[in-house]
Amino acid sequence: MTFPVAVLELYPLFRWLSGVLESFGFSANTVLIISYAVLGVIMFSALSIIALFLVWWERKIAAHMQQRFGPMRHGWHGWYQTIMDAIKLLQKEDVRVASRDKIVYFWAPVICFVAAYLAYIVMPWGKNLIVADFNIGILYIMAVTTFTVIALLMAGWGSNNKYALLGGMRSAAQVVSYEIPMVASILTVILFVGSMSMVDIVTSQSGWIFNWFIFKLPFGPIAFVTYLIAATAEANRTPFDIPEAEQELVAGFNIEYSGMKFAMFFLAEFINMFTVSALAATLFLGGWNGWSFIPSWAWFLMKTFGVVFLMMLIRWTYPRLRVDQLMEFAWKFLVPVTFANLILAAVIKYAGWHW
Amino acid sequence: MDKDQLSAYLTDKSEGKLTLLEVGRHDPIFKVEASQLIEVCTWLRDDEQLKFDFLCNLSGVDTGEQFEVVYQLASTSKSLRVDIKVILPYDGAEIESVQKVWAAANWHEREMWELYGINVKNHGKLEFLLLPEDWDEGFPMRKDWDAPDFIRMPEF
Amino acid sequence: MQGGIGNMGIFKDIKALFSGMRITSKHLGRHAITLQYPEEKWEMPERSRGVVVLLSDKEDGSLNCTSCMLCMRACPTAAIVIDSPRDPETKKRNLKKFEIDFGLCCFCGLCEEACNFSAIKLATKYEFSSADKDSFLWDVNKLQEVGRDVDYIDTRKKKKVAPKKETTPAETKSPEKKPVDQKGENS
Amino acid sequence: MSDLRTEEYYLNMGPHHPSTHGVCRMVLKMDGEKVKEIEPHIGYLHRSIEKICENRTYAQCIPILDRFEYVTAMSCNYVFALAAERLASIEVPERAEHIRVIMLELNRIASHLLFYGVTAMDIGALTPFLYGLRERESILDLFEMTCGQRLTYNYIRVGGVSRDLPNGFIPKCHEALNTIEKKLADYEGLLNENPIWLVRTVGIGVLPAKVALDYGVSGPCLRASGVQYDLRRNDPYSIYDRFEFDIPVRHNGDCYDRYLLRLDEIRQSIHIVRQALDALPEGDFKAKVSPNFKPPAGEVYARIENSRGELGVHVISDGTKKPLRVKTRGASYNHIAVLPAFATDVLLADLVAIFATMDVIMPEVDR
Repeated sequence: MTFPVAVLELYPLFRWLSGVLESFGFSANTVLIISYAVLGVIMFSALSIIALFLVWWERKIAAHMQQRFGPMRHGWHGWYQTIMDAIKLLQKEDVRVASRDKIVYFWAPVICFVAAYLAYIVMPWGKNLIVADFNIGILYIMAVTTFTVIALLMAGWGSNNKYALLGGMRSAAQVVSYEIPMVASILTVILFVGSMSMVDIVTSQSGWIFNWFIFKLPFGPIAFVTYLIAATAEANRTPFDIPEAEQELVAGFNIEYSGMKFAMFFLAEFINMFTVSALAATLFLGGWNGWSFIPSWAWFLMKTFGVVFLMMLIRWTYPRLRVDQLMEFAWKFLVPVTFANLILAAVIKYAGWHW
Repeated sequence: MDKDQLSAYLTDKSEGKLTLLEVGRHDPIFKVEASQLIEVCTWLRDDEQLKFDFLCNLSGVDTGEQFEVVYQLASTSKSLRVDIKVILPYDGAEIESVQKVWAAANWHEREMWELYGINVKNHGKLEFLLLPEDWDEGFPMRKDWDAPDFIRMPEF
Repeated sequence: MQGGIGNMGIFKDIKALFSGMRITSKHLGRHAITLQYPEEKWEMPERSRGVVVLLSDKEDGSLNCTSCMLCMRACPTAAIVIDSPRDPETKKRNLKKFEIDFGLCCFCGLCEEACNFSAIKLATKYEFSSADKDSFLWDVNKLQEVGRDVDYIDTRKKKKVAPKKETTPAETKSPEKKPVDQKGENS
Repeated sequence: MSDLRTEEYYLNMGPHHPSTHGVCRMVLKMDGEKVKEIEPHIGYLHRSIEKICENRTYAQCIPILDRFEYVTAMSCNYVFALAAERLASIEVPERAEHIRVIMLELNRIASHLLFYGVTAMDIGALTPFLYGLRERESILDLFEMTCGQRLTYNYIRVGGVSRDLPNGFIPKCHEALNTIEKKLADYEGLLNENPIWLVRTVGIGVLPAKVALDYGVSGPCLRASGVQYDLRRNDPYSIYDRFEFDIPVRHNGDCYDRYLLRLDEIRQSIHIVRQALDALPEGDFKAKVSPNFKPPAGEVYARIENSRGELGVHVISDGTKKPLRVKTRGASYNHIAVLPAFATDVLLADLVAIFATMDVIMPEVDR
């Protein structure tokens, strides 16, 4: 697959960068590669910062819901607490199980981490702010985010620990089940847009607020809610956090990981949460569309953080489902509902009863 | 039934198997022979007037001269309480398990076995409960056990 | 649970889910009830049983302790060790050693109740944790030092009218003579 | 495909597991996620309290027994004092009895609030834990104000209580009770109707009344199975017969009933404390008892209803100042022993819920 070069030029930064590089006599291909590398670094740092921010934010929200302070020591309301935590985790001794499966154990966090970042290649951060606009963008996201489950399964298997194995198996079962309602919810959107490109999806929701997909009655809200439920499950968060259910499996798949490897799982989890929230914002809440006095990327971030906030609120309010109930809920409730919704949407689309 | 009536009833109906030791500060205390224990316990549990269906507690006691095993029974439907005491000699102390009568006795008997060295017949699973599995320093609750300092108080 | 979620009234469920969210989000804006510990501190109630200290006389600053050893006998964990041989001439006890091992102390307050001379008290101080086990063994100087600024009600005052005559402490006396209770009794 | 097979395996739950409430170890025979057999292993927290008490005077036993069941240490204080008072036939002043009832019931509320939080946390809801603890703190503040400690009180003594109520206790107590009563609506709003909570607890871990009685399960767990048996009514101690209160009973015996029953009990306890505060007479708070008192030889088994169930202590005196034998009986002991009898064929997550709603506290088991 070749990357569409055209999208890259939208950054003034990259225009300037390629200008500078070309003046040094680099060939066009080298300039392109260097530009992508720089872009990769920028994305990586931005996402890492977002993940660290989310950790801090989650702790603060949880604390305030529980009438505590949360982190308060480092900076204003402990804003760089998680940075210090990350540094601490990086420095920590990497305790490994002697009886682990060496290769699987080592690669699990790496795959988890990388898979979490991969989705951002096609994520439209703002108007003309996208790394690469694939014409199968959403399909690509669904594909790469599912890598996570392989990583979790690997972690569960490689740790040679029964709790970890249970966590890995749970996670596999859960993600595979919830993939179906998630895709079915997304399909209702794709059905209307007629394209799987993320940019197309966003631009089709431009204009006034009722063009947002969530307001496409009657199926829009249903699709949004089912998507949100499935996404919460995909991101392994309460009430669907059974793979790492602390009170049952201690820490589930990452029970034997420490130090940097644990940090990778941990950050990947938060990036996954951000991914599903960003998808929700893109698909249902109009992506970067909004009044033009606020930059488009700010709209995107605001909507995404709004969804993240909702997920945090859910996490800190509800108990956890049991593993069989989780499956039951997916197969007996979510799948029928999303498919019925999909059919409804198709009928409406076919009949043309929509605006 | 108050405790005097209960004492009278038990002395009456037990056909001599239960001997009143004392009416007690709060509840009557009866003595029973170790050989008749199961019989008496089953009767206590099943008698329509008594219905001692609840084994509160089972303590082993080392008085210094003999072992005693005390069964504290309660009746949830009749609100009764009675203590049944079995006196065992110091050597070769052995008692029948009352698990068949009250399943609650299981752990209490195990505990008594490991802490006092009173053997429990027909228990089925006499394993260390509170003590570590490799314990071999005798029976800690016996009076002649050499206790560590934190248990013994220095005499002033 | 067969059927589980599908069987129950879905609207009732949604309502319940939202009411849960309402309660938690209601708390979101409220003030924290916790304290930032080393900076802010909880005001300890007057009766709070913290570290054990020896009290000094309010006027001359000497130890109130008469080394009667009542506290040592009352202590359930033998944390208090007193060595006070009798002077063969005056028949009075001289305090040679008074040690409290805070590794053993269970802060039960029995020593304070046993004392008839307002000499030992569980002060409201509490920040004496240490990583060094040896530092838990406090001798008489440290106990007195920490106890210097501890406020207490001197129940010996009546006896002070006839000074010097005070012979060996009356050990038979029960500690329920309310040395402690006078503080905040009349509720 | 002939060599494909499934096999049962052993899972070692504990001693350091987040939801075993301390250091209980359970060896589970699992078939996938399903628990086939449970074998509890206890003793990790064994501190030989009984042996220590045999070497202490009666007054010194009380702070030791504080550690027996530290969540409701007041009731541990009380049950030993009760046994010693019955041994020596000591009359306890009226005021002391009232103070004792206030403290016992406040301690019951505190324990149930902890139960609420911990159970919610074991089932995955993290916020109720902090809410439960928040109100528990207000009760612990009252205790600290009265006796100086928040957990190990050493307050109720042989013959009375160690100190009178402090100034301002009564208004503060009323205030705390009012807050708790108000916050109970929040607690119930968070969980009672929540569909996730319902599917996790309703019908899970049904403990039949017959099994419960056979294994000596007592307290809220027994009452949730439909047996109306509360020692405050059936074997009255202190002055409970003067107060008006209900014994809540539920009939399903599942996790949900055990949970609801404790919330009901909080209400009843609030009611009792209010009555006791109103009826609080003036007078002595302690009978004259020497710290080295020697009860006459004899034995007594005192039992009271604490928040977990029947808390009993069997004290034998040989006429000296130290007891010959102190045997403590905690409700949690039987609550763990009964697990293999009814908590099999459940999922691992259910076992956690069952363990939480049995409200087991390990120091009481290991002693």
